[in-house]
Amino acid sequence: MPAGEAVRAVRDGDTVLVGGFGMAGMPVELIDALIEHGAGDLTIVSNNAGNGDTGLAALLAAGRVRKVVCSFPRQSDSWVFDGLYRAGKIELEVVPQGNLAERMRAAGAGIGAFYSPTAVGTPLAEGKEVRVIDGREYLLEYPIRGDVALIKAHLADRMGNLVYRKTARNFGPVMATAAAVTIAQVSRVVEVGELDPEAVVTPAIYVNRVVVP
Amino acid sequence: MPAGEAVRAVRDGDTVLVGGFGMAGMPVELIDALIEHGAGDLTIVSNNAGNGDTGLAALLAAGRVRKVVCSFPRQSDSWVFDGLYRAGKIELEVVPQGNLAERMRAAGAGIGAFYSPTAVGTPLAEGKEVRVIDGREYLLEYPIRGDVALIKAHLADRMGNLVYRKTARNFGPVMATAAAVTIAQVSRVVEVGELDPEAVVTPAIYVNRVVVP
Amino acid sequence: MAEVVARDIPDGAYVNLGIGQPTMVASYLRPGSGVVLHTENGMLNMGPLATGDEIDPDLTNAGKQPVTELPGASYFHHADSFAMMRGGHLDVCIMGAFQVSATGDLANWSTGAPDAIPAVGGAMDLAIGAKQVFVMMTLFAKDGKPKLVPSCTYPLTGRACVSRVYTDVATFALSPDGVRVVETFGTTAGELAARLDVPLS
Amino acid sequence: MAEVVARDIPDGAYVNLGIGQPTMVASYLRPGSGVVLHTENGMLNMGPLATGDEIDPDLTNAGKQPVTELPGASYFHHADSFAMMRGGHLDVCIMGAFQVSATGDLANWSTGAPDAIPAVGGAMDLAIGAKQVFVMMTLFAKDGKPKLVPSCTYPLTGRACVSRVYTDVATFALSPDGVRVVETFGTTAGELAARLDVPLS
Repeated sequence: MPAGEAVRAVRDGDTVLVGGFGMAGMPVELIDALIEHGAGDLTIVSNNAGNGDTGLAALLAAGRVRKVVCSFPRQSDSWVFDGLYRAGKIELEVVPQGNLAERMRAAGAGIGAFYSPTAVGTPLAEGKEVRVIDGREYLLEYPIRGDVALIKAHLADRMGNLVYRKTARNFGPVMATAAAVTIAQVSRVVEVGELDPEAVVTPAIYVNRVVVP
Repeated sequence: MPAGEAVRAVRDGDTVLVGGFGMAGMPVELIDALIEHGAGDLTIVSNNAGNGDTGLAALLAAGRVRKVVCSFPRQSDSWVFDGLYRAGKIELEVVPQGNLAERMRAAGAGIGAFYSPTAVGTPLAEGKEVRVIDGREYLLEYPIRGDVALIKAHLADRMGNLVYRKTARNFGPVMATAAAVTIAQVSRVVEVGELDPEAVVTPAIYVNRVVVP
Repeated sequence: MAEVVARDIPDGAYVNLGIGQPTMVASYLRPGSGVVLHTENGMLNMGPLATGDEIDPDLTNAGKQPVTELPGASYFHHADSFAMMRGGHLDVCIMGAFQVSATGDLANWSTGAPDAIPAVGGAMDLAIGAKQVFVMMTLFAKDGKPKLVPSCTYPLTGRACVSRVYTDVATFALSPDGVRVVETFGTTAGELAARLDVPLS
Repeated sequence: MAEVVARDIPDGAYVNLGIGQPTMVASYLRPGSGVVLHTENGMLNMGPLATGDEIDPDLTNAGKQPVTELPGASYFHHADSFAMMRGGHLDVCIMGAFQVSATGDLANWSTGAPDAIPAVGGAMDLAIGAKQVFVMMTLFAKDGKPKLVPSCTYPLTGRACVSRVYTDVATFALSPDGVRVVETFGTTAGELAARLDVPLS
């Protein structure tokens, strides 16, 4: 499916989960198509908040993003985000990376909420419910659901089963479970039966659209 | 490592997680070694409560088990468990299969507790904390930790990385994360580098001892 | 009954077939329908029961019967399998039942007999997880009592979760609006209404 | 400092090296030590930084630098990687710090400056997850103020989590019993005690 057609699933006001850790696993062509598509007022959930002037940074620069939920927005080349944030033009929710991953997993797994060991006693615990379990403090964390997930994998078969490459796997498999519609950008589509069933990382049930840029 | 030496990790009073769904993934040789070893007063966490007269059923028959935590004890050939239960000689905690898996995952993942959608409004909700989240009811579930996990995998490399075979994978990877000591019975040990890093299911960090029966 | 159920499964659906009678639905799926079968013990795209040389003790269904693998299959561990179920990713699951209430409550894991050994397996997870829960059962128990009831007397498996009930004499659609007779086999809606305590439309 | 830290890592340990200075510890690990490096972005048995043809954009460390893969490596997704960290499976993690308190509180993610853009990454997960947290830092800030303090003035990353502090002038062991000077470099415990607000033993 062409990228432009695939990203039509994104509507104004949607929460979009965007894979990648730095550039590894970042679905750049899908983001470019999303910019072209024009949907706005988006909440973007991703580990970072864009680098340089392309990809996520270009989406931000185009004024399409209302809020960013991420673990690490501030980087040496995150000038687009930095400028919007300092100008008060974008909201930010900073989430510890492990909570970010686990909250999306919870969304995909039907968990209503969970008690997390991370951030207890820190400023990021503010406003969160604390509970002592077996003598240790935990914070209550809620699921993060996406309307759409944009991820990058290595190969897909024609059913939509996915395998990834090395550390580009990162958030892709978790985001695929947490969104109503998952769009995967892959290097190549292979025939059904070519992927080893023992090595499939994201089963096809989680994948709605596959794009080969 | 010989099975007899490996299972010396089990002590009287321990909670032992035992892999398998029916016979698929059941670490029969490790259970035999555990019977030989003699540790008693055990709590066994497994999907079933033994079939026929071998494996788990033999461990139960030997009087080594104080309590069974499982989803489905009652089967056509579960006469050993049935007899002990009716005679009041063994405790039983029935846990829905999804909660059993997720509670062990929580133990391995450092989650203090989680709100589960399963068993709401049923007799198995008795005594559990209920919470309404986004208009839906959930039950609070706590982790199940093991002192030792006995699991069966297909291949291990010399570091302890594991791959499984087909549906014999079942509870093995989850139990490996949830126990202080994980002992894996495998068909064969291969050299480091022979397993595909993309296809390793249980990383070596979760595996303490490997036994080739 | 299995044939009627199979007709209602959309092409390309992800489906879990419960132990027993529901497994027979697989035989009636149209070739090329693209329906993918899930088994709770960690597999998608499960094939038919294995016979002869195909039998592999490492490859079974939820009923622990040997099965086969279709091209495009995938394996995953139990926590991932139940996350898939509980997270609402399966389109349909099909289960047997002792009783179903007019509001879709399901009772299929325990008769509540005081001396019974409790055993639930994955039934409660399936009941609350699939987008649609289809039940297959006889409409009347051996003693003649209806199994589609105003309110379950057996212990519940899940609340307000069943959307369709397939029986030997009729198919019912359950919704917040009540119980609708979809189709009857050798009887009439009027005759059914006379024998059930449940308002039908 | 990296060499001193490396000496304290047990053979066969699973270790996460934080961004920056801690990554240098890798160079001082004894060949054959069997130490396995974890990177939060989903890998065990990470190798040294990649150079030349080895560089692969799909294979990076937590600092997004290209790295290599050692035999026996494994890849996993982010939820699994942080489950490994938060579940207490890593033996040691090594991080930098702005401040460490005598009771092991760690402050390393924010200076608390009002105009700073907050960014935490995986620091809070590592702080509470590893069996032992080692900190590498200079003992004194550029303005001469000690960074080992009675109580952190910077926002916390984690509470009571640090067990060792490696600095340019001394190594400290932290425990419920207090702070112990393990080793000094070009100074004495007496001189350190005079410059720190923390009781030393």
